[in-house]
Amino acid sequence: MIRILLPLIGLALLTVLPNYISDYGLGLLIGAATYVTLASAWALFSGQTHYISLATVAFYGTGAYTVAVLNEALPYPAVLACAALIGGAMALVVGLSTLRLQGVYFVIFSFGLAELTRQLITWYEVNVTGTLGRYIFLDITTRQIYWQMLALGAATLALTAWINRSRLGLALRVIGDDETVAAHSGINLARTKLIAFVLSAMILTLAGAITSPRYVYVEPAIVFNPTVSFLTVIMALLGGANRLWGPALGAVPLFLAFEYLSSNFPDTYPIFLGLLFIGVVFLVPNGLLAKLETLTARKAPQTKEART
Amino acid sequence: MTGISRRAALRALSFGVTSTLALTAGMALAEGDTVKIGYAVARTGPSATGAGITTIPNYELWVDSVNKAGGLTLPDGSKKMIEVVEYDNRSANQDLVRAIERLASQDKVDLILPPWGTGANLAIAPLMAKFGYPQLAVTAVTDKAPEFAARWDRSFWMLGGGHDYAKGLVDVLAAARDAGTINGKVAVVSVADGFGIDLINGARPAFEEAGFELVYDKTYPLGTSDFAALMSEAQGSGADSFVAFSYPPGSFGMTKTAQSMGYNPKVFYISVGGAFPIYPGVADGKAEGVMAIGGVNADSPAIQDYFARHTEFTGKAPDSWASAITYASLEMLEQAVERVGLDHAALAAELSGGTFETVIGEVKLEDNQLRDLWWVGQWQGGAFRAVNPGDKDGASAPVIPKPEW
Amino acid sequence: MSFLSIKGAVKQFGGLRAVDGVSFTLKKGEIVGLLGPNGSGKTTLINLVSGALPATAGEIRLNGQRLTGLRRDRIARAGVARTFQLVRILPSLSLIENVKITAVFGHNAHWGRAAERVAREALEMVGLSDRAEAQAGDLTYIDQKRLELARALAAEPEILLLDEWLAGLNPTELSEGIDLIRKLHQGGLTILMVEHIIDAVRALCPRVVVMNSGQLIADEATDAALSDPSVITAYLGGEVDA
Amino acid sequence: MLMTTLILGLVLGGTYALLALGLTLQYGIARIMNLAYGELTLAAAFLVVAFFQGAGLSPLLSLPAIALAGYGAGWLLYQVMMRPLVARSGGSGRLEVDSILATFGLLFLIQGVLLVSFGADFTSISYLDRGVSVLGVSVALNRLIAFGICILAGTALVTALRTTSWGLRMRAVALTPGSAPLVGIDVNRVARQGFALGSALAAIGGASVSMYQTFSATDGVVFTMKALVIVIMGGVGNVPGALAAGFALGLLETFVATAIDPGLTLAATFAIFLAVLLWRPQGLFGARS
Repeated sequence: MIRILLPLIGLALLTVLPNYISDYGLGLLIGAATYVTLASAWALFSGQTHYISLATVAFYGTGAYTVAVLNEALPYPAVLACAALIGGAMALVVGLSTLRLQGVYFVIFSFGLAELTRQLITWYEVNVTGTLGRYIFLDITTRQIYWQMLALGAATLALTAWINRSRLGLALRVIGDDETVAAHSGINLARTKLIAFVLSAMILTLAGAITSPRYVYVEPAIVFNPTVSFLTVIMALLGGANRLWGPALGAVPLFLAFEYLSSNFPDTYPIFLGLLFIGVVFLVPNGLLAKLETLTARKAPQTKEART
Repeated sequence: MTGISRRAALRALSFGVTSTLALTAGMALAEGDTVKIGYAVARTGPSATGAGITTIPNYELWVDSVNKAGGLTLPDGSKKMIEVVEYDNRSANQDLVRAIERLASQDKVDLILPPWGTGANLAIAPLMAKFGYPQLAVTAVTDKAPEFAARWDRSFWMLGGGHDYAKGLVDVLAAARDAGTINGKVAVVSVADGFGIDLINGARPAFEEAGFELVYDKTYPLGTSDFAALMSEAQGSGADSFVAFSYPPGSFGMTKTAQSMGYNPKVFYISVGGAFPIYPGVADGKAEGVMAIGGVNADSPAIQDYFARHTEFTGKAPDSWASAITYASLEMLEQAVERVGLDHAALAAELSGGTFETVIGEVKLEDNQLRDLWWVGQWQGGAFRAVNPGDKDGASAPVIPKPEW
Repeated sequence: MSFLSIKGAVKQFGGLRAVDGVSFTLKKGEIVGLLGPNGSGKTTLINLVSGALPATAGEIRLNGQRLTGLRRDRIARAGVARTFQLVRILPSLSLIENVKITAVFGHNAHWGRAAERVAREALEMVGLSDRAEAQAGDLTYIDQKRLELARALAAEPEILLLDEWLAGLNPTELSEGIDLIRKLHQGGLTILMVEHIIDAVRALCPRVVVMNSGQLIADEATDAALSDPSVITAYLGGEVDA
Repeated sequence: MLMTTLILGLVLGGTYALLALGLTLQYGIARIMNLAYGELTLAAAFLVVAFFQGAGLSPLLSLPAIALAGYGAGWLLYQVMMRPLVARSGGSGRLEVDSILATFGLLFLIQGVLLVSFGADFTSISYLDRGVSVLGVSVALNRLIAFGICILAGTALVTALRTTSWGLRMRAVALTPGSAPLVGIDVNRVARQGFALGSALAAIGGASVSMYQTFSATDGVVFTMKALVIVIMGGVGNVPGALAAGFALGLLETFVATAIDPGLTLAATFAIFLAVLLWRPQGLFGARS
């Protein structure tokens, strides 16, 4: 019971928090909520299956672009629904063709996908619509953006929790460990991966759509910023991508660290960022949660003995 | 607190580029004795290059000059030193928006200077309006400036729109064609992003109206590094005029490619980067006659003095397009503060209605926009001189055809 | 009435015919040894049955249902369970989870309590039930083999394919292993086992099929086959290790 | 017209291939997917420009020194940063993830150092950029030189890998890092050499880029992406493949720019890259596994 109650209380507190903080505090909350959502949604697919996707921004940017294109034509909820559907459809097409790629090939493919999406949208806008750069003028307050993102983040975590307990979650974990065993155990590899990929992509797309009113101006070069993909990956891995709370646990401190570094060391910020990454890889290779577990497990060394 | 000494040590790592923040933060000035000015410009990421050329050096130069003169003068004649709060927006709008919120609500700075780039200025406009800060958007080229100025009444748009630059260029070319110097054919390439598209969309109807024929009209993606194919097509098109609505990497690349392949159009026009001080070096000393976007009145003593001070302070000359205007916007701010103080509403009203003495001459905004701008410049005798509008005070006559490379 | 029928199975790798027109059948509840020297195509044949490789030609049916052309997971759900020559466990999952997956996704697709029960029974069967919650990555080799067998059993399969499951065990473990397989057979399970350990084959399988160079060279009672000159030549000619 | 496309495409392809040679060695032999590859290239380019502008040293003269420095830097990087990761992974797939993340950190680190030391400006020098007529098509001399360096480095590398015992060891490690120790090969040493040699080639690539292209401290990822595309197309670790793929890409881009639409050059690059990944993940010129 406590496992459900505690997050609900936390969610309630986070919902009313904007009443007590400055605009900057709210900005920080939005940023943190966005990255918690992105990292969790990324981990929904990549965390269990170990398919490291760098396509996060392909979906995120598509979401922002969808809002930019449709915000004057459709009511806002319909725009969001469209964004989710477009993201899902894109993931379906991509997933059908690519989810058999393994290891580094998938990594590079997903990165190329983000670039291709950006190039194609640019070309389309230039040659077909003749406009590049679109405006989003919506009457949505910063708080509403925050609440939407909070809701999306909470929904992502709830969905992940549910998936983890479902057949889908078990199937994903088996796929992450050994696809051959998975197939011979009766798991439909393509369908399982595709479902998770599409779900994850829909959330990523929605996240891009929800934050987009904050930018006002949308251009492919702005919304398809590859850093978003990289940050998402490192955040999820820092916390532990195969655990429910891992990505969130990685996203919040990293987000705050970036914020601190870029405001206090605007010149040397990338240097510290680089060192931070390298530090994560060397010091917490399995994520913070796993690190915490090994630290606590040292008191009870029985698991060590069973190792050969 | 060990935190402070570590911070100081880390900051010492950032040798030199700026130290305004460290410098002023160290000053033991009581609250209220300083004017806090904040900005969040790109230090890293794709926008860092543009910001590092046009925006940041001018901010630093201005703060330095004001503080050396004893600080900003207020209406009562008292002076207050400027204290800078600076963040890196990492070339990402989500970070930029948050940094502005931080400056406004956390640091409670007195004034906020705008970031570099059209998209960035648009992204912060609603926030600046919400918090009431005047926004002197300089590095934003947009045809929608009138619309934006009306939407956010404390925003000021100071670099014109794509149509203006396109029209200025067409005027120059039309005059040359009417004089029989060049033929009626134009080869034009444009970079596929908001800026390039704005310009080409303005240029197509303007060229058509002036009776030019666009014999080659292509768009290339941002990030293109090889222009050999593009330039050889343009060369083969039979046009006397080559026009590129380009960004610096493209402007430089096309210049070099044209030189190496011996492409000598009578008019060679490039956009951003053409007015950069490094351009003559890029063109291997053969920049003479190259046209580009922007320009300054190179004979004006105020501009010459500004160039000298900029060179002395930052170690390099400013670009001859948006730099001087950026600096002028800061002078406007300085003079407006002297007249009406730091109250945002009064400041905005003064900026909107007042007349200011700046490095680019006397400035008075029309409908919150700076319209008295140079659209086309040309390298002449080692300096980048404004050639259009030709009737504006200080304009040089364009040299067409351009001498061969 | 044949339960598993293999008819003219062919697997071609480039110029090599790893399985070359093999046909035989198994009756329900039968246990049959699949013998042959290294490289004779035994594992390839197992892979054809379980769908790991698509057959170039031929037809494989289980209980009348055509398996050839089906995906691996469909074949698994049709009731074919297998172990691997090189043991494959899922190191980041616990023992019970390792076993549960076939109960969940396999032949009978249980979920919840039922899946848990089937998995526990399978673990019980191989003697690992006391360590159900341990991580599979921490197991010894023999326990990993047991776990793999338990996973195959939890599928509640129609037919079990064992690929040298007894290899690498010490004499005590071997006799335990033989007892375990015998128990499964006595419980009515149909088993096709690739095996090199002749004593184990004698002890368990009344009938063997023997392959050499991709072709079936014998399909007869175990004692007869092991004294069949062609089988002996194949082994002596091809076999390097014992 | 066809001739122009062909020659311009080949020259462009040569510069691309040169960029990719080092990466294919690093990934093929050391198994490190080096996302900071472009930053290494850039660092070399900045150094060449600094020598040129500061000391008047011609890029072609500073090139050997830069290559040597690149080798040293790569050696050190491998020893300090990659080796522990390789040791930790014990040959499992996690090295891929680890190296991607670690070199991503390295990317930022180098970029930060470049920004602090050289500023955010566009850098561009004029060096040998007069035109040379090749079969009637005017080509910039500096690009032609880069093309020459590529051919030289490429053939030298291919020959060394094919004919020397050093090359044999390299190929053995590239093919089966697991069994190479069985025949007495010190895998760590070979991998280190491969990585260092890759870095040296990155430096050479950077030095030639500095002669003909405008660049800034934030451009590294562009080079990495280009190199990656070529490496994948040519088959990972396949040196002749990378050369061929580089040329193919140069021809493709030039063809698309002249015959179809310059706006689609980059899209075409990525499209063909994705197509290769999907239909021939072992590369256009790799053997089917």
